[in-house]
Amino acid sequence: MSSTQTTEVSEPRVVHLEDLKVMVGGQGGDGTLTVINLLSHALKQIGAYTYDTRNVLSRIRGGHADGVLRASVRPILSIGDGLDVLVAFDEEAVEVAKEQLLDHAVVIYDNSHSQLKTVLKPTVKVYSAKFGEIAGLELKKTLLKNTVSFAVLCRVLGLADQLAEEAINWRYARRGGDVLQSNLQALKIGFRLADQLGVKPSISFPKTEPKQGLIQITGDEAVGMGFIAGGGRFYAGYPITPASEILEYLQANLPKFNGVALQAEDEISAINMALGASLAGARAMVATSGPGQDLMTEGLGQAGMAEIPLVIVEVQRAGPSTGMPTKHEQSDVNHVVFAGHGDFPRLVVAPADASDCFYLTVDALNLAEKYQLPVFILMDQALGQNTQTVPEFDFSRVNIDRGKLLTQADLNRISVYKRYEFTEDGVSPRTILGTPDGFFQVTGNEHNEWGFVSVDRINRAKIMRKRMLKVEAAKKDMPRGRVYGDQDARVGFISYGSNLGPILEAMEQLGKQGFKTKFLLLRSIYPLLEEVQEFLESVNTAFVVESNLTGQLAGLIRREYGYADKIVRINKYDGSVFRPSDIVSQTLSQLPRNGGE
Amino acid sequence: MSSTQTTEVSEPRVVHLEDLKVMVGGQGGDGTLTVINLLSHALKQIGAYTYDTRNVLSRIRGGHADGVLRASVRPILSIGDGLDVLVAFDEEAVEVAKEQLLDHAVVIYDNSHSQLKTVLKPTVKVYSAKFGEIAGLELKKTLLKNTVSFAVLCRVLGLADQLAEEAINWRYARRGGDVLQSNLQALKIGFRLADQLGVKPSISFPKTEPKQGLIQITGDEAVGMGFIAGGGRFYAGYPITPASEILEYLQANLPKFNGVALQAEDEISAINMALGASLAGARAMVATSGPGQDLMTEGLGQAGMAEIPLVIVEVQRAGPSTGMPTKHEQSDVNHVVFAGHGDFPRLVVAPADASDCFYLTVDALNLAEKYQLPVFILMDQALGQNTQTVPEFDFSRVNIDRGKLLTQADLNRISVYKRYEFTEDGVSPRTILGTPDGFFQVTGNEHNEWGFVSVDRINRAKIMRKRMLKVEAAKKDMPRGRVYGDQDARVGFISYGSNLGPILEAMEQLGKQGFKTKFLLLRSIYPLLEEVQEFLESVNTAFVVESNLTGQLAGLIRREYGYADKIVRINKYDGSVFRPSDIVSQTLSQLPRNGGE
Amino acid sequence: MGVSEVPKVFTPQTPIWCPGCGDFGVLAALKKALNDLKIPPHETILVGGIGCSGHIHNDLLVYGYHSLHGRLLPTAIGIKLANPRLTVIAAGGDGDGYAIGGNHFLHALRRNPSIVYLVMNNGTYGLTKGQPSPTAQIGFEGTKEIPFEPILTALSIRSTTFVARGFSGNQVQLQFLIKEAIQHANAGKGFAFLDVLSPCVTYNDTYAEWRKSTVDMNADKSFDPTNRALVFERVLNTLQEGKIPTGLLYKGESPSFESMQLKDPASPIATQDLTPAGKIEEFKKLIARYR
Amino acid sequence: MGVSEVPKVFTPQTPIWCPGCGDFGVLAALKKALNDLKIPPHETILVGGIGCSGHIHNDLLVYGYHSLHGRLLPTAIGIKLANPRLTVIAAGGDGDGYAIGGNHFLHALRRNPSIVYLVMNNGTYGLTKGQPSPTAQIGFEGTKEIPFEPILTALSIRSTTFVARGFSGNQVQLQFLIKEAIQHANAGKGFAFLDVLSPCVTYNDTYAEWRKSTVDMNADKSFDPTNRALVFERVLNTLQEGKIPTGLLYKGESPSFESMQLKDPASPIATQDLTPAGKIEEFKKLIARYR
Ligand SMILES: Cc1ncc(C[n+]2csc(CCOP(=O)(O)OP(=O)(O)O)c2C)c(N)n1
Ligand SMILES: Cc1ncc(C[n+]2csc(CCOP(=O)(O)OP(=O)(O)O)c2C)c(N)n1
Ligand code: SF4
Ligand code: SF4
Ligand SMILES: [Mg+2]
Ligand SMILES: [Mg+2]
Repeated sequence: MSSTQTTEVSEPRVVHLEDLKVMVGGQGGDGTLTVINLLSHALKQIGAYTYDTRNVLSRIRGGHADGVLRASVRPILSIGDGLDVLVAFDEEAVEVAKEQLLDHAVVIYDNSHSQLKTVLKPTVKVYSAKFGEIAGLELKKTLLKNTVSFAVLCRVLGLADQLAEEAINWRYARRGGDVLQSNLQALKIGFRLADQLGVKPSISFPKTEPKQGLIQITGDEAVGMGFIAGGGRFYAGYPITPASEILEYLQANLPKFNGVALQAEDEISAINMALGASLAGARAMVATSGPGQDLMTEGLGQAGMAEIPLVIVEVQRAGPSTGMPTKHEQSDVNHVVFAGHGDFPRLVVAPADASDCFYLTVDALNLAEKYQLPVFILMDQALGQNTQTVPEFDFSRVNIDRGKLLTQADLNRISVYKRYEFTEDGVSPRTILGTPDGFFQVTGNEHNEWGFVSVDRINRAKIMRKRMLKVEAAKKDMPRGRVYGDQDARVGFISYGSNLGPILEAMEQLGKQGFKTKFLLLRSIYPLLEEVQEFLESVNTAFVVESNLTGQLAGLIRREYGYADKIVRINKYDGSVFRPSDIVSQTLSQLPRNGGE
Repeated sequence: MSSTQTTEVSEPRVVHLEDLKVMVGGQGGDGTLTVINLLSHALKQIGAYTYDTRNVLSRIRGGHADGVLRASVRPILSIGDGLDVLVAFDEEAVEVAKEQLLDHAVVIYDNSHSQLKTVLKPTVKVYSAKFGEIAGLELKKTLLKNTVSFAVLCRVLGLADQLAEEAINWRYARRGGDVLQSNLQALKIGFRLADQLGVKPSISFPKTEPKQGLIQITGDEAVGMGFIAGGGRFYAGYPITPASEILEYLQANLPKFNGVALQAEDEISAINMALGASLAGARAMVATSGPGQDLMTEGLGQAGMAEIPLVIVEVQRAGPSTGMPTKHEQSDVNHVVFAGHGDFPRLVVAPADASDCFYLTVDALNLAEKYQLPVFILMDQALGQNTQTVPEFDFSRVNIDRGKLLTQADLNRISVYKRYEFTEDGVSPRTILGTPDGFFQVTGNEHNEWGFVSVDRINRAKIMRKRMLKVEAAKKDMPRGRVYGDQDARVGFISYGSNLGPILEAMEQLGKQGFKTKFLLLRSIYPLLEEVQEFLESVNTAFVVESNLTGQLAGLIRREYGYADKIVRINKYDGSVFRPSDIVSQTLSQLPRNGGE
Repeated sequence: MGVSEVPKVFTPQTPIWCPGCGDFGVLAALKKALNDLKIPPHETILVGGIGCSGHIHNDLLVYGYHSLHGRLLPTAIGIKLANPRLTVIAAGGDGDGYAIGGNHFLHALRRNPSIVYLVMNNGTYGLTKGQPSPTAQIGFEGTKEIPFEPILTALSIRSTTFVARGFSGNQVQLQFLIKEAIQHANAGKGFAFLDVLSPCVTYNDTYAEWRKSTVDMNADKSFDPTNRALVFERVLNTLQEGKIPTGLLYKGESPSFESMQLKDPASPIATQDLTPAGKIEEFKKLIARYR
Repeated sequence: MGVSEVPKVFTPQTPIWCPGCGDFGVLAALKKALNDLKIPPHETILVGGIGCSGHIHNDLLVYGYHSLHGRLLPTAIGIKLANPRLTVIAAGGDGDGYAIGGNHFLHALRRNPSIVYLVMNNGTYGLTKGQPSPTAQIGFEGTKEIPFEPILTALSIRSTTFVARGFSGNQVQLQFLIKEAIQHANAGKGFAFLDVLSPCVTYNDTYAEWRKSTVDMNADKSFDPTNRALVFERVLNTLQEGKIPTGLLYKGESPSFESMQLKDPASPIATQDLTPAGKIEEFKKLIARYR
């Protein structure tokens, strides 16, 4: 058939990889992410750990879009460097991927629109066919080219046809007969094309039994699940990339637990609804990204001043302003730590992988109620939207601590109940609406212990200190950071969030080049804990790695602990995640002459 | 007449003061601030420099309210310590003032409701009469008690009756006949009561010719005037204490200059209206306080990202949240410097007195257009609302620099016009709407030089740097700080805004006690300038003085320059301004053993 | 409350309002209505806005919350959804509700949550010293904008179920309206919107004017408060005659927000047992699709 | 534009919309209207919202501004006041305008600035992948809220002067309406509000449905677009019959915002000479009362 063609390459030998990187690229709406999703499922069945990222535009159809899937025999949290396979629905995708293609790479190219013109290394094998045109002709749906190409991809990787079929079933079974059937047919067409193209397995990944107790999940979904497990029952949001998935997850699942997830008219409404629900006694949360967070600033201060427990998820995207909605960045540290007029208490935790997303959400709910303040869960686009393989969450580890929440029985035992009573740790006993003897006045105006407006100077100074005391008190409960690498290395990294994976891999590469390093992964961003000082004391050079231009985390650390002479910044702010190689090269180029020793 | 009474004090001798402090206190609605205003005008006529503060509740009538007026033969910017005269409309006012009354103090007390019960030092002279009752009986308007008491006050201070009358005329002439007449009558009643009470001048202030070229004005009004002089023609606001006066000033005066000052439906609308007007070519400004600033956060980022010139006045009040709307604080430094997601350029200038308010507003307008970004004018309640005596503004010093604003003539000379062209200093040429060849696309999305949405990685990194470059470039134009005191002192103060006055007086007092000090008054808060480092280098101890709990400015300085070992914080956060004595005592108690040397 | 002599909880405050302020009448009528209807105080939450009016929650022995300026409705909705058993009353000013809070007003009308919304409408921003609000008459403090008429806008939302206007100078009518509103909301019928003309004697003393211009639409027996289009027309015409329509102006039916959103309104979210112990199996089902 | 071959300024972009998106029809009609009316491009500013629809400003050679989500109206009003000579067209989505931007919509209707407001109404949030907007029909993506009807709400504001609805599938009518809207605004008559049914073929393909359910109210000669109450009733009834009223639905008179706010609308703020030199005497008058 003239629509298929294969470039001749000398040896048809199979490359065995324990670490496989596949990109699928095309135009928005081509279904590139679907192919990633299907392959990811199939690879999990043969025992792989997977991780994927998306690179899409803020438009629904058209414009370059791609996804990268990495599979490994070890847990991974980065897309790594280089590409082994590329599925390209157009020339642009090949252009985008070109630089990353490894010598042994295989390219599967849809030439429905045009023959491939890009010149690739001669060692790269290319299979071309009119996937889209054929799907359009045979199935009346050009879009099924994604499933067609998936079939060819599976053959290139030597995956059993049955595994591919299973992936299709897994994904489309719920969608009903028609969709499932046409996708199964598309798969068959794909296999036929692969035969016609003479596709031989040229890249193979070790096949083992699927590992038990692992799940593939995004950070956003993990937060949603953590919220439900942690007793969260009221969620209000407003659609925004890359946090909408939390709204969607909770709209689908919270009702099962008799909870509610609302789409408000805007973010201001969302946060105030959540404040109301929290006041009534529900564990409440909102989630948003930068622009929505701006609008929530006033509500944040209200939670701080009125001492209303609230969890706020901030999934950072590339700012400022509308910025690049679908792109990765970590440039809202300053905002979550400092936004809002006046001094008020808040906490900021930062999960680094999907497990953290689950468990730290539970922690955040507890912290919010225990210390009666707003708690941020600071995430980033890559953490929120990328799918990764992590151990199944252990629900038996979930513990709910509502802090000083008085029931009527508790109230019977005391003679006076003041909502804002002065206490040693700054935390006053709280009641929920409807408690017969628990009447309160809660307000964002300055107030006395009863909650009545007060501008008395002595009261003011005292109650300001009371509120801030809670940040100190909370330190003991804040999630500790994790230290990786060589304990006695004198070169260190400090970072958080989705940088975990790239940094660990960079450290491995640096290690191979003879550089000993260690790494403090922060999980409490505000307040910073003593661990930061200890770590800084223990190194000569600390690279603070973050996806932003101005070094916001580095600035925060300098503000709290000084050490300006030791702190060196590694920043990326082009909208893409760190690759291990970015960190290696920036480390080497910025390392003091003596190698940091 | 039995309604008047005078406590007997031994000597009727006159105390001569070159520095006079008068408090007028009562319930909200008693017109205490009116008495302050009248006296302030009268004292100006005899050559005094005046300064006043208000202490009112966030309610319209009732609750304690007072004003303090200070008059001096020298320029002053603080209420100082102690009180020479108290006019009290109720017992509570006496209670509030009691501690501050100096030995020679005179109290004028309205006993319409009750006889004075508070026990005062025996040296304090008290004149009591039923000012309110009498005004009610004779003029059918109890509220005229304020003018009645003003007459007695003038007699106590030995001010000519004619001076008092002139003050009444000055204040009420515009208000029309009735109001003016009844106040003049009230004044007469007051003189009569003073006679009956046997009031003798017991405190005197040097009488000279009124000093020419001085005005009494608040910071808010000075900003309004600076805006008009600096070519500002579009203002949008929403009422909020203590910034409403700017809206009111501009609504009254901007139309005279063919400009417009709007009251929007909220602060979000206000800032977006201003962005629109600026885009069209008008010099535009908004003003607000903490809660409104929270809501303007997203608009702020838009100005930064889309590079739209905008001036934002932030008159800080006691936060967080609704807080204490009428009270003083300086706790929004973190917010103005760091709020908003993503990294974008902004500038923050901080005037310290009414002159600064005028001139720095002009500067801010120039900076905003020259660097095409949002510029904050950071004020505080005391600076915004207190009336002070400053030299008349020199309009001939006003210079308007619109930066790279291309006219059609300019456009005729170039072949391509790109709104976001890359340039050396990061500033791209700008056009205003309606220019025949000046078409642009302006957007808060990331964009290329044309202003079209772009997520190209190379462009992204480059244009992020371009925008931030402007902050560096602007340093040369930012208002410099001022250094006061002893050049070679090793103990220094760093502060800004209305703390200028109290610190200067504290330094004088410290000087008398043998402590040499100096003081860097910051007028650029962001970016901080090299002057900060130089100053820190030159001292052993730097007290950072600010009205907030957490030391926000101190934190900012540590973040930029380190010196954690030298920086000591002096904070006040009870809603009242610093008095010189607060600073003296905190300095002495925190000064290292060796006196900071 | 407990039996102790010394109160166990806060003692309501004396209002901060100027003598003669219309809000005193609103407070009085509200107290009367709550008493007459025997609403349990501890199951009542009064959400105040920011403004003179917004301080009302301090003056009653019920649960009180002082929300952000303009945000009382989302807060009240959050409360109602978390615990539909509560009597939820939002009360604030016209600046609060129709200026900065206008969007929440629109969407609350549309969603129809079963809460009472009392607006103390004085045509001005009292607490910030008398600027014109969206309902200010043209010319007041130099305003040049046509006043907003919340009644018409409420009628324009097809899911409104209770639209009324009272006058703080007419206690009998006001008490009746507040009672009706509370009963409407507490029966789960939806959003009870009650605009109350409440003069600001300090900055915009409209007592005399409003005494003259208010008309009780319910006095006319031909007035049918269930015909939306007709009510719209009558209200519009009355306004055009320079009169202000008051009374229970519209009553309709539409599902309440909480009945639509909650799986089991009878079992409040807020009082659920959250311990994970008994739910582990259910939780595990969440995991299944990620395996 | 200049005479050079290479364009001196930006070249309009190809729309980012999905093939078949209703917004193409809106863009086409807008282009036609601007051309037919010979509006000078450089005196025209198109303010886009945030959403698929909001990208429209990239696709024409006029001045373009991409505002914040929901904030296109305040921006457009700021522009108009600064320079009333400009043709100011705000164009965005229904999420942008009726959800997050609802308050600005209300107050723009009330203030009546002479700008055109085009809403590309598709009942969904296209750009964030298909969540229900306030105008979504019940059941769409699980929504349980009664849809917002902007036409009724616009009618409820007594100072509205131009209320219309088009359908991107009816080019003839849409071109007519856009032209009318631009002429209304450019004659300084006030706010020209035009809701355009513009299907989102990807998430909420309502083409077929809307082709059936739209009715051109102007086709009925008895329809009088100047009687507010009657229009309200007719629109309400039409909706209750399951039909969607389109056409020029209301036209009235009320002073425009810029005519009320500006001292001299003929001399735009934006193009004033700001040099202080000639104004020193006037400035000094400001000082007088502070002496
Ligand atoms: C975000 C924000 N902006 C402005 C204010 C200042 N503010 C306090 S009360 C008020 C208006 C009050 O008017 P209204 O709601 O009519 O209440 P009233 O005092 O008339 O009862 C304003 C603008 C604020 N508290 N928060
Ligand atoms: C403050 C803020 N919140 C949320 C978003 C995310 N967002 C972008 S477009 C959009 C909705 C778009 O819907 P609509 O206005 O109807 O436009 P359409 O795409 O349907 O044309 C949202 C919620 C944002 N940009 N800013
Ligand atoms: S200012 Fe007006 S609204 Fe406020 S309390 Fe006084 S009378 Fe009432
Ligand atoms: S997603 Fe919908 S609204 Fe957006 S471009 Fe596609 S069809 Fe149009
Ligand atoms: Mg009001
Ligand atoms: Mg839409």
